[in-house]
Amino acid sequence: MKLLQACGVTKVYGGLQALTDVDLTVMPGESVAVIGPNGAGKSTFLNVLTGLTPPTTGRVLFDGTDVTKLATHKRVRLGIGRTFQHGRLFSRMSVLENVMTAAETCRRGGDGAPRETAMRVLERMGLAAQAAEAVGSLSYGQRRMVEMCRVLAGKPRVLLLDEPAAGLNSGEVEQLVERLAALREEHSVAVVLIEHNMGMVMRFAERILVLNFGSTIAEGTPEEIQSDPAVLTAYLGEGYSHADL
Amino acid sequence: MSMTRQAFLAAAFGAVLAFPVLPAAAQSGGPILIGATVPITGPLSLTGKQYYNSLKMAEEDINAAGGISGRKISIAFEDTQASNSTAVNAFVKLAQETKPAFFFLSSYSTQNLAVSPEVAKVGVPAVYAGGADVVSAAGNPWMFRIRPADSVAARAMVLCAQTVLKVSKPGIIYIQNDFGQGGANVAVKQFEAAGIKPVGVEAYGQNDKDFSAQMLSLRSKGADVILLFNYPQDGAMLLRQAKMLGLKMPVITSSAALVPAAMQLLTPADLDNVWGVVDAFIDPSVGPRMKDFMTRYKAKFGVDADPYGLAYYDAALLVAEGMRKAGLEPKALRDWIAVTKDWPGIGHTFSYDAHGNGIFDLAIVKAKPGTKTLQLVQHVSVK
Amino acid sequence: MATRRSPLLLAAAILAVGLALSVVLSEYNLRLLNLSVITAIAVIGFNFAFGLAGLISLGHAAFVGMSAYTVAILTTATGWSPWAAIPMAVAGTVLFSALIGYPLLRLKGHYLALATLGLNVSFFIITANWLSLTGGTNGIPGIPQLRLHGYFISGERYFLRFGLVFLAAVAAAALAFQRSRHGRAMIAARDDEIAAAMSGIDVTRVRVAAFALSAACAAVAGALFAEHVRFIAPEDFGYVHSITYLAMLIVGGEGSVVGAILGAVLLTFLPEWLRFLGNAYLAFFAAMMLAILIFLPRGLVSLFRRRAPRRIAEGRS
Amino acid sequence: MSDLIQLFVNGLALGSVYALAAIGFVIVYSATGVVNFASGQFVMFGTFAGVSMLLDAGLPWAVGYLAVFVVMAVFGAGFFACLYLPLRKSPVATMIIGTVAIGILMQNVALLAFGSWPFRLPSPLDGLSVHMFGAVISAHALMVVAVTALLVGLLWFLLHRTPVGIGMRAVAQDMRAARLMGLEVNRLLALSWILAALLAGLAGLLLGPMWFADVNMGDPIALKAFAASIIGGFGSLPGAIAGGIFVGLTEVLGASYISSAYKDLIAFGIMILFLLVRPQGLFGERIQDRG
Repeated sequence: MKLLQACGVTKVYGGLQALTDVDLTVMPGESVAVIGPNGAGKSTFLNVLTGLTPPTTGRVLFDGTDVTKLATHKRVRLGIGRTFQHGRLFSRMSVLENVMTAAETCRRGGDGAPRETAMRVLERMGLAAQAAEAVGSLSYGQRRMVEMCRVLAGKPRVLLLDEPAAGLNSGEVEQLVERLAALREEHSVAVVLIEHNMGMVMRFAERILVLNFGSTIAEGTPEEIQSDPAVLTAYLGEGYSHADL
Repeated sequence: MSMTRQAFLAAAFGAVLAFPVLPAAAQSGGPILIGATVPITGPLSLTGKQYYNSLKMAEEDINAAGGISGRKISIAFEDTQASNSTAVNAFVKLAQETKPAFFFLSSYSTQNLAVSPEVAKVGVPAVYAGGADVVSAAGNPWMFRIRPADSVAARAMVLCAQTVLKVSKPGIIYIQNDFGQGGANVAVKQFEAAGIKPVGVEAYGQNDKDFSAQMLSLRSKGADVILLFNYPQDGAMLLRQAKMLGLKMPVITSSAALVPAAMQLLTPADLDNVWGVVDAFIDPSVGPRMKDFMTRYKAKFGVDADPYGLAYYDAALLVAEGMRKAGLEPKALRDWIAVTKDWPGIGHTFSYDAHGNGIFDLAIVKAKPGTKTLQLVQHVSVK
Repeated sequence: MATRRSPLLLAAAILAVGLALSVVLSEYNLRLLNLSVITAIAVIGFNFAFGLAGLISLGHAAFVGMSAYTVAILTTATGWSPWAAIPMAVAGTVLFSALIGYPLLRLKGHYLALATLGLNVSFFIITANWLSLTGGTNGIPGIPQLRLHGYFISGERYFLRFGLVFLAAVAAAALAFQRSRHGRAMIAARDDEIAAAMSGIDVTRVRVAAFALSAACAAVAGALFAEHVRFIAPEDFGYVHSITYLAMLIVGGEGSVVGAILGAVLLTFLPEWLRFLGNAYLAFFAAMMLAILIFLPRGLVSLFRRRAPRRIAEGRS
Repeated sequence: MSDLIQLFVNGLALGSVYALAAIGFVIVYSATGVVNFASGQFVMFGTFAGVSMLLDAGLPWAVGYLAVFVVMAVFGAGFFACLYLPLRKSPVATMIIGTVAIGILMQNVALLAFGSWPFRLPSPLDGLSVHMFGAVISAHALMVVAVTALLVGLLWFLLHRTPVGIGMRAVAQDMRAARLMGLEVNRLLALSWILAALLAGLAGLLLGPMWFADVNMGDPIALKAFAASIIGGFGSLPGAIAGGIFVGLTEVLGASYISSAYKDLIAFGIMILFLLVRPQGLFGERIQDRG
């Protein structure tokens, strides 16, 4: 049963080919990393998956239904969650209120009150103590964690993460990986990850998709990707060795 | 934010509000207080300044002549801006804090209309100079008009077209405000009553600067006269553009285009073939009182007086006489004004009817060829 | 649980302070207070659009006017009771705002500001020229008074007590709304449109809802205005009034119901207090407004906030 | 037919004045991101600077015009220092209200200084007019059209071919990057305000003789300038010109062929339509490109 599927996604901006015929299939509970040099089209790809950017051609399917024309907020309510590269928070709200927004819009039968849902997520991610604080007073790492909490409060079935480790110290990255692993295990949430931190990618991802200039140049397990010569030259350039990955 | 703070805040603000409650001025002893609401700021202040000046002058003149039975008068002014709401604020402030024995309201009909219920509530007589017929039609017994009503002026303009110029295909251009709309309506009805159908009626906005569309449209429809309902500045610009466009037919303009503020913007050529139907003919030839008023006004304020200034000066003298004869009691003063007949003002003879209209005559004027000096063609009385 | 009770406490505070003032103030100050109360209702409404959802609408006065004209026309031309005309006016205005909201609210920042400004100018032109319906620039005089239990609500004092009930109700409802999920959705849509969508919020719907709610309050204010002055003219609802509402909200403190009320009261009273300055009073008024913008960028409410104001991150549009 | 030509000529002259006002507005907007609601008052100040120098002080043309530009430059610099600098980090709406407040202040200061009396600013071309194709236009109005056309060229040259202009455009596009490149951002921003004030001064000098000058003339001009800059394309100089002329022609032709009472409704209706259907206007950049 495929959870999220992109079929032949192409995006053209003016004359610029941002994405060319990209395919991706994500199974429930799976973890996939999308890597590629800056400007490879990774974020654009997430934008297409979430409906922020309509694809020029191609389709996006979620849980078997075509969501290509569906508005972002409706996809979110179906279970597509996403974080942003630098984190996007509602600056005039407290931590708890930020997390509550998603809990409120994505309530399904059997859920508790949004406030309780939000508090549970915050506790789980270790931010319960900051619940009443204004988001402006948080550290960068905490802010990104609040964003993650907000996404989780929406009970996503697939989690699209745009460079979640950027700006985090190694301890924080470690924590993040553990928490994501736990999420996958307990709720079989699938994760699609854009990341430059190769250590994290290799440890966390079951499958890797490599984009360059908007096209897929390789797809496979971390081991396959690490030994793929096309990836090494295109992505890392000549002269890099395995050790850099 | 916690609640106690909100409550505190509200209370503090309330205290601030309560602060400007001033003890009302007493009306016994001291000078007799009179209130005047005048547009001193904003776009209406051009005309407002005229009667602000002339009321000041009347105050001095009345006091110099011994005041009212030995008591001096003092006029308190408040600004109405170009806003109905502010006009009411100004009126209520005066009514509550100054408690005047009499009011001068502004010369703008919508302000007069807005203030009218308040005047009735306070029960103190007042004069106003807004022209719209609806003001007097409301039947407020405390309000008296000191200028010809707009319908009277419009009928005079129609009479000028019919009897003086003997034309049969009039076109009308009016300013889009209470004065212009009302005047144009009356003029159309008046022409139709005489079996004449205006060839066209065109509007323009208060801030418009180009009138070629309106004028050329009337010319192409064959208008043999154009009636203009205007304010001062746009009136001057209309007259200039008519000459620029080479319009040959005569133009009959309402009072405002020939007030001094507008006249100084014009050349003698602009006034060629232009007939004015003005509230009052202001010229030394009218008589010594007019000459005296004109000279002193010019000397005092550096500008020439216009019919608005004159109307308020006359009204001030009328009221002073009323106060001398009938006293300060509002009802008595009101009744005295209401039955005034043939009171000789400088610009007009005041005779009030049941609706508080007192002026029914205007003057048709025309510039002496090659100059900007206006000459009387004839008086028109519309009753 | 102070949060739950505070709307009621705010309503109680408004009623208590207002009623106390209605006893002690002079007729002139009562009139100004009445204007403030009516304006405050409009500005609280504007706070939905601007303070919560970030929509810079410069057409708010047109909604006030639309409702005032509906009340005036229904009561004078067709002889409706004001009690029947007022709900009709509010409903009509809300419907209209929602209809134009859908196409209009795709615009943002100053584009929306200028589009709504154009709307307000258009409203003025129509009311000033549609003589048969609106009476043109002469306006509509003689709007009948409201009657309650056979008594007319006449005089500033009684009208104030009547208006205060509306203000208290609107303020309490606004505060409760602001703290509800719907209020949060509006704030979210303003703070970060994309993140809001990514939190499952239907940004377009939330914007239109904010716009319609703002129009609803404007309509209540417009109906009260018509019943208070009992004479309306196009000039009462020109675009300058829309700018004034925005100024009131910013001076009071955007995003705050109390700020909306403070701003409305201050900017109504301030020019009147300055009248003693004679011809220069409007210049002083403008200078004081500038000083508030520069030295109190979060508005008057920030004077009373203990906690450091939350940072408002808002770019140049 | 000659009526149509006449209407066209008048619409063009009217539109040129709107265009002049719109250019000042657009310069400020594209350089500083400020939607200047006092832009009409800027033009009013320009006209009254002309009234003081030419009518009150009786200076000869060249000296008088020069003096007006000096006054306006000082005014622009003062505006930058006293209003823009303290408020530059404020949200859009606060900035809008700030410019509204300064507009009220300017209007009332002018009222105190000059009173409500209208003035007619003289022009070196007074009394001359040109006849062509059965239409007539005053020589002054013709000059306004010519100056407007010339100005586009000059401004284009200034902004694209001179270091100062290129710097101003860099600041407009990305203030932080411009600062990193070592540009003196504040100086360039100040120059933008000065340039806008100078343009308003020129507009004021040019429209003074055509229209009469009074202290309340500002707001109606600003309204038309807004409509012009939106129709032309927000932030675009050629757009401001095209938009201004479009609004001028719409006003005159609309009054002639549709309805003189509702002619402004046509202009503002078109403005709203443009915002909805083509928000980038005739010449503007796509709005997504500008935050």
